[in-house]
Amino acid sequence: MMFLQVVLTGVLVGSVYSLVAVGLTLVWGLMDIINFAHGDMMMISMYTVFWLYTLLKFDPFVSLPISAGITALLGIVIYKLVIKRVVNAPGLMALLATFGLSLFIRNFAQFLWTPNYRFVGESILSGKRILIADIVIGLPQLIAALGSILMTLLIALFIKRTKTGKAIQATAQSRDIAELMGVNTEKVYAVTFALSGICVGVAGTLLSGIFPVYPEAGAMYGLLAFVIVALGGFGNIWGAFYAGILIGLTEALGGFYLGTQFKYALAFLIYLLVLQFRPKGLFGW
Amino acid sequence: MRKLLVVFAVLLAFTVFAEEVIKIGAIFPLTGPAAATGVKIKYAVEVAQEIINGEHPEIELLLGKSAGLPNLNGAKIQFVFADHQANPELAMAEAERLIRNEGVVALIGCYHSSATKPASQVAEKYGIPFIAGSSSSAALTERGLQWFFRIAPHDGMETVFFFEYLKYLNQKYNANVKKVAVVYIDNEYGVHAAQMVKEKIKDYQADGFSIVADVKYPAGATNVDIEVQKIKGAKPDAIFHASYIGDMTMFVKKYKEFNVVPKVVLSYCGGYQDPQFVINLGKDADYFAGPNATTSALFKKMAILAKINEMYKAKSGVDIDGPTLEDFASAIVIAEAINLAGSTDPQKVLNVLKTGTFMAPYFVSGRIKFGPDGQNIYSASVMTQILDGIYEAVWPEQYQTKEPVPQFPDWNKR
Amino acid sequence: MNEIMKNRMLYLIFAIILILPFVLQDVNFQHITIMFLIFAGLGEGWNIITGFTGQTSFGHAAFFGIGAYTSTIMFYKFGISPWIGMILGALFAAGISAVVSYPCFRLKGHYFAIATLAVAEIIKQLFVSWDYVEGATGISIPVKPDSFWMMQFHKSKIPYFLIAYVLFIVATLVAVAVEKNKMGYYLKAIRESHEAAEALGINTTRYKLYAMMISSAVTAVFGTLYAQYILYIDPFMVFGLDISMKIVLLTVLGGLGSVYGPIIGAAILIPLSEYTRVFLGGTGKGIDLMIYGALIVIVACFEPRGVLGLFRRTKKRGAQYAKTTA
Amino acid sequence: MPRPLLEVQNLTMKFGSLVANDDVSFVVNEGEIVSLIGPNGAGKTTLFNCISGFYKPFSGKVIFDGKDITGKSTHQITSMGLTRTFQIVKPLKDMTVKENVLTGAFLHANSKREAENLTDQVLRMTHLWDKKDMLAGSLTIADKKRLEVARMLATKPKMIMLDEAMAGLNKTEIKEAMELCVNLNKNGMTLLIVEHVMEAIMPISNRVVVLNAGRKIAEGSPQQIINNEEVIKAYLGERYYAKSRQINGGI
Repeated sequence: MMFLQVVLTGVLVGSVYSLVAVGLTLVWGLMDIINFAHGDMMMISMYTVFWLYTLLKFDPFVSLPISAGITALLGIVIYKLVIKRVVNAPGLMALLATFGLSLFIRNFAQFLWTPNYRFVGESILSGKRILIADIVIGLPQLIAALGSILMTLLIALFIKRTKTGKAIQATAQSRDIAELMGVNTEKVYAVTFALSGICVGVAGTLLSGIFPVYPEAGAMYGLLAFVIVALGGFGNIWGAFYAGILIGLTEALGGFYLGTQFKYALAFLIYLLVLQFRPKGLFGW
Repeated sequence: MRKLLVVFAVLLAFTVFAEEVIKIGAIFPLTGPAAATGVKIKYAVEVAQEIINGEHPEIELLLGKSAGLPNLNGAKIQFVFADHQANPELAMAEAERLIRNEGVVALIGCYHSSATKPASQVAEKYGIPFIAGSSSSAALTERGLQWFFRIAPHDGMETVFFFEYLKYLNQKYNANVKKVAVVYIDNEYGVHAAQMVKEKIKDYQADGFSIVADVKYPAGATNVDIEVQKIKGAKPDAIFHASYIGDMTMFVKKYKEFNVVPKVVLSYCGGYQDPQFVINLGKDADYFAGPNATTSALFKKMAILAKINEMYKAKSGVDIDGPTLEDFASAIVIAEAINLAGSTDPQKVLNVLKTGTFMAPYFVSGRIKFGPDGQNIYSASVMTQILDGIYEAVWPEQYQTKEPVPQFPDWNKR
Repeated sequence: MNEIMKNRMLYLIFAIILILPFVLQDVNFQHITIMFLIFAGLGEGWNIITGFTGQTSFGHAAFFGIGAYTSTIMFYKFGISPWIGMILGALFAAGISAVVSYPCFRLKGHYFAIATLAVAEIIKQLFVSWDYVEGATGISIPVKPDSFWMMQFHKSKIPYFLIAYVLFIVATLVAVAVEKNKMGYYLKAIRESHEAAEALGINTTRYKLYAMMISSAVTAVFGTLYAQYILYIDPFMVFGLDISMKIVLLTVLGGLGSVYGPIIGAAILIPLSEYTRVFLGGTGKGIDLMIYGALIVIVACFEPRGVLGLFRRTKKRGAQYAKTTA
Repeated sequence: MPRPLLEVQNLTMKFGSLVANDDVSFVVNEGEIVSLIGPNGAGKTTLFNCISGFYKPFSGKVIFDGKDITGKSTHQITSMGLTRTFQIVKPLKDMTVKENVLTGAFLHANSKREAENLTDQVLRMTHLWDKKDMLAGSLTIADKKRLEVARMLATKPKMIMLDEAMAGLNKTEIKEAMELCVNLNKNGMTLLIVEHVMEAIMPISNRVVVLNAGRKIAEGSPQQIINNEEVIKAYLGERYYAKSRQINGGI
């Protein structure tokens, strides 16, 4: 029973990781840019939900389109102002830029909203849970997990089925060829950043009921997302999805049976082990 | 014309007092993961500065009545703030800079014990007093430093306080608390607290106490689901928590979700003491308990504390809490020591700190006196429990504002 | 001829740095100079594996920490001189780096970078949980009377400065020596194309391993100095991602793959972070880090080849100007 | 009796179920120029990769200079004196032309000075001397190909393998490349050339090996190959006749 509960927890936690990672893998796979500010975009989404809740009494689920919209916009702004200028820069310059950006966003949040830890107190879901025999499933977690899966599915469909999605795929394969075929790659990049923003926007909203809102809230999620994206294979949406679940499970099972202090170390270890057998990630070729 | 006179007077005042400003360094985590607490402490120290420098006869502190330090011709105190970002390297660098460049005559800080360690070593090197308000690691006062003092009870004292409280509950309310779980963050603060529990429990095994779970979680955790399931599996009567406000809040939410119902939850000086805990959790915060240097419930009983809190609340928007009050005390004590010494000569100030007893009417203990190791021998804490959203003082009995509730009710019966 | 000219430039930089703390006796300035030397030296070390060899490491804090802990444990537990600890720490770091990076070298590009990050985080967690090294509690290095042999100086910062200075020069010259010899060409060939390097008869795995070992040994040496200078270490401080990233940032900012890069980068980044904190950090509003972050973004956006790129461009422009006017 | 320098024996290479090379055998003798031709996808580059150690063949053997080099790593094979160029050039972009060649020269040089001397020699021989301080990334495609050869020569090989070294070059450039090959050969170098530009290599090759769909379908002198019906069907076609006549006539 306990085992099942632990596995379930791992899957629920992992599916939220997945969504954060899916947003990151889009950008990473397409532009070969490590976005250090990814977790911080999520933090902005959490604050959006928090303020809509505090000032206007919006339920987080009502705020979802707004917060996702704001992070999508933020993604575009980040692309237009910063990423565009460094996307062709040599070496690790793009990384430097996003790192600076992350530092800026975090401290800007502290400047505007103080460093206090805040919570979205009440939502229609808070405190609700499902009991199956001895197994507890928190409704906010369940919704967060389902929302993540749905969102991943939508993104995957978007990439596969729509014209813009195909343009994104083409650009990821080869920017030059895509341009020759008449793809406006700048637009594709901007759209990808917006998509990435929507992912973290939704993830932040879903998390705001169960995770404190504070300027550093995105830090650990951002770090884990790096590992998950690499574990799944850069640019691979479903790879990121399954890798997220795998990391969630590792964290839960490893944490439960070996000691909770090791849970992130174990996630990193899984990455190293898997990459010994699949040097380009679980789903990378 | 009158305006002009006022301006003139102010200018005059400035020129007169300009050279009589005594600088004291205050190093706290003003950015980074612990910035929330650091900024609150900064407000409290600013309140202390106002009380010392302004005329506040309503606050019956030694330095409240007069403007400035009376024994130094009304010299003003200025706290020079520095940020260590929870990084010991920066704490060390800032301590040295404050001493050498800003010319501070004493230091207070640093909240994080890991930052206090190197910073106080710098103070020791330069022969300048260092008073830690809220850093609670027992190791700090075990280093044999001459110039280091600490106001807060250290985690060893807190642990004893916990067991004594549990004994009290068992005796008076027949609470039958025996099995203890220790839940702590994997850093200096948490690990040290847990070590103290493992050490002190030896003295209390005769009373039937035992440790049934030892749950250490990584700093910056994204969730605490697994931790809570481990705790649930161990079925403890009491949980000792060493957690910061963010993690603590997540734990409470998960206790509710997984229906973990211990009898008592006691928290080391950290997240529980932050009033944000009640703001974030509302009713779910009820029945949690922990030692605290102050509580809003005590404001009714302690007029001075209420007045200090008024000033503090005007700045921060929340009531003053324990760690913050302890750092406030460090600011007041160092100013009083300088005043009593009648000079900023470090040796004289040190003598006052080593021998003197300081009135601290804002603490329930009422005074502060440092032992030979620099530790305040009067524990300033009371056991508090959140009842109806208010931190009530529940033990020792003489400070009681309400009786403790020795048994958590079921989560759905709140 | 060109090489001698270049080295002359380097010696000029060395000379300028040497006089700085004697001219400006301000203790905070001295501290900043020491931190500058430590981080410039770390950048030189990191540059060997990432700048020259093209294997991005986000985990150099691991070797920094190993250096810091080796000497500290030996001093704290057995009273052995940190100088000996420094050498042993460098050897340990080289050995451990060889063991952990050998399997990682199969990974390419970002997969390797994330692997180094993972290794560093795992090592950090091991130290946090390791009671013998005091775990999360950290170690306060006992204060001893001033002694060169025990690497402790309390009367003045100048001795620390001089040690940092010498180590920095050693690190820089190691980097120069690597760059100017066969090894440097081999490493750069590996960076440019793995396959072409193999086709040129270069044992890529072996040379990457050499580069990693030299790089981590240099890093560990500065770890020891850092520990002795701060007199306190804990795993979060020396194994943290912050340290790894700081090294990455300053080298990239200065100019990746050049001996001058880390020096320029550290000369900009270290004073910038220290002075913004000193002047604005006390406000508690995060303004200092906001400005710091924004400046990094601006440099990255407008000088994508690093500050060194700017120098090179102006030099070229100057040369062109000279040509057209001549 | 010429001494065989490179022997490929029954080499088979598979990627999953795809057979890229199927039981290929041939010999290159010391001092020869041998061409390896075949239509796109015939498995020429795969064969090159198997010989030069980038791939480990599925079965079969590669013998170089009397030693079995099957499954040895590329750098070992290069140090033994067998080296190659790449179809898609791989210049060390951020290094100068001189540094590119110098990197190769270190292989058998005992000192930096010795390596530098060798580099100068090679640069002059390949007509890259004037461009020695340019960044390799900024060269024209013809110069990049030349640089590939120069870098390789600096490793002092006994035998070199050129992978489509003339593709994408104009007529003059092709001519220069041909001359370089012939010159090298005159100085005792053995060459194995993969090439599409028939006009260029037919006149200079001693022998030609033809691959189609992974199998060797013919081997012989250029004249034999030109007249081999299977080869004509598989690959050359009518067009070649006309063209080769023209060129031969031209020379």
